[in-house]
Amino acid sequence: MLLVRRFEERVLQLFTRGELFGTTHTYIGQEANAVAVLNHLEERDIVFSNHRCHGHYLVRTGDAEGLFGEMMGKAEGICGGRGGSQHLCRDNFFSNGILGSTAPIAAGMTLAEKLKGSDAIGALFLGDGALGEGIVYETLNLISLWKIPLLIVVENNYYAQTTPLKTHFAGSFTDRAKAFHIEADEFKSNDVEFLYEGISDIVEDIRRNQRPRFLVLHTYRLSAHSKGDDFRPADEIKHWTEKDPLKILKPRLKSNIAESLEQEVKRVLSYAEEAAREMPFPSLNESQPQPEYCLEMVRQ
Amino acid sequence: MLLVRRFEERVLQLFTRGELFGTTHTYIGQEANAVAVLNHLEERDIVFSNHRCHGHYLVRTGDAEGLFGEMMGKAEGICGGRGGSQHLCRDNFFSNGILGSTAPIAAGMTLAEKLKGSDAIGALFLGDGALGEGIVYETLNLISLWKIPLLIVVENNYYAQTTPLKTHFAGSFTDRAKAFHIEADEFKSNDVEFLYEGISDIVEDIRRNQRPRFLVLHTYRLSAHSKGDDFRPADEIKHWTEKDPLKILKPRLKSNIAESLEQEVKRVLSYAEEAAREMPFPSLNESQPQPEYCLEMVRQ
Amino acid sequence: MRYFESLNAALHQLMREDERVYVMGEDILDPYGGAFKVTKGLSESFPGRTLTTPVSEAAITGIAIGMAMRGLKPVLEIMFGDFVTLIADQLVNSAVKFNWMYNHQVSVPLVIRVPMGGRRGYGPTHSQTLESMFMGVPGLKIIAPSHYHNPGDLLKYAVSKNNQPLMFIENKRLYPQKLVTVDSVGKAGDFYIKQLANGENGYPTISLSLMKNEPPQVTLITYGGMAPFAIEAAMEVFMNEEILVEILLPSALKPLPVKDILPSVRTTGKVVVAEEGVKTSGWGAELASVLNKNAFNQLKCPVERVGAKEFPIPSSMPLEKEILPGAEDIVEAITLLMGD
Amino acid sequence: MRYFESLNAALHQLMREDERVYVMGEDILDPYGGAFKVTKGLSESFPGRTLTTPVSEAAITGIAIGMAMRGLKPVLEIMFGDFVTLIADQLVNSAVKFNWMYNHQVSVPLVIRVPMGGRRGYGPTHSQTLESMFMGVPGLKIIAPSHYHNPGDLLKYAVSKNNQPLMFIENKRLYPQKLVTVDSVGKAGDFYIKQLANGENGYPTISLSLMKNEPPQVTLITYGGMAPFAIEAAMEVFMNEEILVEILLPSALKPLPVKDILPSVRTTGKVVVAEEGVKTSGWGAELASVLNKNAFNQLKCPVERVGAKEFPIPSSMPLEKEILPGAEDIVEAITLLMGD
Ligand SMILES: Cc1ncc(C[n+]2csc(CCOP(=O)(O)OP(=O)(O)O)c2C)c(N)n1
Ligand SMILES: Cc1ncc(C[n+]2csc(CCOP(=O)(O)OP(=O)(O)O)c2C)c(N)n1
Ligand SMILES: [Mg+2]
Ligand SMILES: [Mg+2]
Repeated sequence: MLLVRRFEERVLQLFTRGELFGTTHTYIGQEANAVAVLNHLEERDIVFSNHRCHGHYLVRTGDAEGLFGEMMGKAEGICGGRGGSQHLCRDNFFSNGILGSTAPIAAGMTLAEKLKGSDAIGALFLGDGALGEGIVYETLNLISLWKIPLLIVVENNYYAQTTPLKTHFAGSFTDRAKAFHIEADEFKSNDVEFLYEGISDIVEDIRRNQRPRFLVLHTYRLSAHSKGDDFRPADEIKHWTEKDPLKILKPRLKSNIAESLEQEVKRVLSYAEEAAREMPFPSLNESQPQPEYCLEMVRQ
Repeated sequence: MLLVRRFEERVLQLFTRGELFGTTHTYIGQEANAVAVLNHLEERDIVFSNHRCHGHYLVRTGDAEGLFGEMMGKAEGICGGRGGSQHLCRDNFFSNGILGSTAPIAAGMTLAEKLKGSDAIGALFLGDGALGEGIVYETLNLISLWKIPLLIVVENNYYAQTTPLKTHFAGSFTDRAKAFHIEADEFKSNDVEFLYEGISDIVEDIRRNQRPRFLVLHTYRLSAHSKGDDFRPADEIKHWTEKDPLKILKPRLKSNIAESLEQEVKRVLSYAEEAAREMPFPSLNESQPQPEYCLEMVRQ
Repeated sequence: MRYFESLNAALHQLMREDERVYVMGEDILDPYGGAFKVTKGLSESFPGRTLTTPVSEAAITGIAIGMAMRGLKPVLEIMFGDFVTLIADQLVNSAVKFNWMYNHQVSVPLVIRVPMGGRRGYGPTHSQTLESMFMGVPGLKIIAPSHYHNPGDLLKYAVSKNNQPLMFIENKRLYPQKLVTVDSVGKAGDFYIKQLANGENGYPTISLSLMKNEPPQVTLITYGGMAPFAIEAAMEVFMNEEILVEILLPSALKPLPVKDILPSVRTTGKVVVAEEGVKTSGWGAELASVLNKNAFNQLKCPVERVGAKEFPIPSSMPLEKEILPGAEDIVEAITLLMGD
Repeated sequence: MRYFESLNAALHQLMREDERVYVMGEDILDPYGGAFKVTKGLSESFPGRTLTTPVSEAAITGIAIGMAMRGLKPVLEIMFGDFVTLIADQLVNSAVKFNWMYNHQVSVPLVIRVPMGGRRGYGPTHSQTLESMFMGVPGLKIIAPSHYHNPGDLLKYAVSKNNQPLMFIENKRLYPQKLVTVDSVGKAGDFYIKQLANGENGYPTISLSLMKNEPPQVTLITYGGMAPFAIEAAMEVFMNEEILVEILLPSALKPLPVKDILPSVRTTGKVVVAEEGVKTSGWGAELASVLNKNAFNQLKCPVERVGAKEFPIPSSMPLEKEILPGAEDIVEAITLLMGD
């Protein structure tokens, strides 16, 4: 959790210094979700994340170096610099930048595992905004009908980009899943230990009973949507700053442990950042010949 | 209701005789729905129908001649023969052949009327199968958020083409709307008078309170999906034949009235069919010059 | 054997021989067996691997993509080609991108079967020829056999030898057509048949000529459902005006089999490109541009393109006939070229 | 005035002058004012007619279609052009068909604004140039102003004078660019500027030349976000090799303004067509085919097409630069032509 937070803080600095390409969406404030969910999963399980994927990725893989490299557009980044911040892939971890489009794909991967007789399950992360996309409901119907062991995690941070929940969302989160006969739960907490406990049975049930579940985690992002401006009310942000998951956790750690964790994370991240900085940039020639399907012939 | 039934029976005969183009989806068995819903609407209200639209169209307009002409591909058909069976438009009546795609369009037309200060409402017909399309849920969210006075009528005939409901549909019809905070009702009856009564308040509420409603009508089609084979169990069809809406209504009519209705419908339809047969075929030159956007110039 | 039977037999064989093959789509179960019967019998023989789906084109495409990413070989039927608009995002922003964007960590061997085309009176939303929308999508293959090809063989090749998203176009009017068989002297009907790029990449181009040793005067390039009209037109201009046409029927639309096409074009210098889809920015636009570039000095006159007029496809058959290209349009184009 | 400011001012004026105009899209409300600030201030001035929407591209397009059918004039923003895949069905199977298919009983005067293009490092799903997918869609207009046009004027024309679905392409890299103004002798920078088809159809083509009275040797046709690279390339070949290029910047992609283009092509006989999108089946494919047909005798060598290589658009800038076409690619194409 600390690693994610400190990573993201560096990312914002690197952007300011112009060392990163494109854009980014930081996970600051939502870290408890990734930790609580992903620590219940096995290596063989599939995780499909979204545009706000750094936290999910780091909790899953710990690979800060690869992610720094990817965001710096380097050949040794996770995807050779091709994907950038929101298009990641490593082992069983994936993310993509088209909201909602990931839902059936995650379902299909999970279904394939089920059909092959593996007991791997899938986890799909969506935001409240992504629930605006119709394909999510097509997928709910299908995973319910076909009993696909997929956990859909909706991280409701009360905003889709700049649009408040009540402006873009009608009705109830959990009812949207229950209408398809998918069991749905929700938690409103940034207490990682509490969440971890609560989610345990859900993941267990998915694996054991080979059926989908829907999990809504109400939370808040403490930084801007991407790098840019943040127009949310100051007192709202303040209210949630009190509930910062790190703040909740910290008092439970012995102070010297907290301190040494900070030091270790700092060391790891400094190293990773530096290593990424040293990586070469990719080039097309090295990376792949122009593919077969570009057949326009050379001039005579 | 009788007009619709006898029209469709003729349509099936005309297909057998090769007088019609393309394909068709008859409404036989579902007629009570169209009658019960559409008789509550005003002329200014908007109706958006689907592939199974003949019944809706005839109840709305009585225009058998135009529909025959359209299905025969004639220049004086409803849309000049361009649309054919499933792409109709006249006054405030519309249909289109892409399942679900009609939902936001009907919502947008209805919204426009609301924004213009008219008190027209909209009615959208969907089948159970069309609820597989994600765009329906995007629309549910929007009509709820924006309080669009649209009545969504789901005609559940327990099949999407050849696929039984339980193979393509998980969960509950009404819950799918309620999850978006849209009030939802359902009726399972082919008794047109009973339905007409039941729907009255719903339409009234939509118009008065300018909000959407969702109405599920469970019914059955007594003919094949289109012209082709019908693989449904014989006893299932038999069961529903007993509930044929015409059979339910007939005993309530004096027998001489029933008989004279039959005669009148026969006369009307014979006339309409013959008139359609006499119509000319369309041709491109008459109908429209090649549009401006085809600009490839003539050869020098 | 008919076109649809060839495809059906191929699916049976694929499923029999490779248990990673899954066939998916709307209404594909027996006894119905799919809107065009291509999937008939599969659900009886392979019930667990024949998945009939809800009416959710986008999501079932996504599910098939996911399955392909995990080592299965899904073959997805989109009931009518007009609905490819609904799967455009899954195709363009996911399926074709993943292999390269994820730096080759995954591949997506997905075959999507798409019945395209009009001339059945189905009207504006069930008659289109939309493959040209996807001709410019990097990472996608597009294959469209005619009845001079063996569609089943091509489908088998596509499913078993292919490692990327592939759109397999089947023209609806070809389904009931008998496959053309070549006799002992290499003829089918009046035409000598040659197979170009013989299996080189599994998607051969077929060449048809009325004379064996005489050089053709015009090259007519077309594909899929236009093949019967090409035959008709070639016969007509030969009978009436003794113009000798070589017909080329590529089965691959993307990548364009330029190597199969250039020799004939360089011989004749006169080219007609015909397609059922709209002419503007169609398949023929790319082809004409490529020929302009690669056979500039041999072209004696502009490449003539034949295609649909820019209208929706109407239901009324006489009107549809005016809008979709037919043999007369090809004849007219050939005659125009010969005037030069 | 900058490109995005011109569009923004146009929207303000449109909404002020016609209360049928509605502006819709994701995250368009103030103070944010839209992802690229084109809608800034609208929600403060016209709160009831500035509709921010859920993340539902397909449905909001449908809603806008419905509004247009009932006499309103919706202007819809799709936040990133990459998401046009999500609205493809609404566009292709509804919006563009209704007028003709319903026998002219309705019309759909819908303007969809679409920011396209890369070079910002946004990566594979936020950088594409996808308009060529829609070049062959009957009934659709596609407009794409450069900063040599007045994008605001074009948008105003599109909204107020147009009666059919129209895709309005805005290249993201142009947003911060200053609009080019022409001085008293008709020059902007080093170039003489002429406006072709002067307002004839409201979507003019701009011609740029380094010399006023000397005939150009090469015609370079491009649009939108490629304009700056065209300028750079034209300067370079002139400085280094004294090659005189006429640059043509159509603002209409569909229909192609063939009449604006032919005179220059017939003069030079040497043509480069450049676009940011993928070359295969791109805008240039149609254009090259049309030129092949309409200027066959004047073309001295093949039309050279410049476009993106067939890959997804990577996030890494150096890699993106290799894939997207730039000034060097245009220079190379010009040099090649001059070698003929
Ligand atoms: C299909 C699609 N539409 C729009 C966007 C642009 N976009 C990126 S993030 C975002 C808001 C997403 O909100 P939410 O799902 O709640 O996730 P959060 O950012 O709050 O974590 C939007 C609209 C996109 N990436 N994909
Ligand atoms: C987007 C789309 N997908 C598939 C089809 C083909 N199709 C036409 S009718 C139909 C079944 C529709 O079932 P339902 O909505 O229940 O209506 P019903 O036919 O039962 O009245 C299908 C799959 C279509 N027209 N549009
Ligand atoms: Mg959110
Ligand atoms: Mg049904």
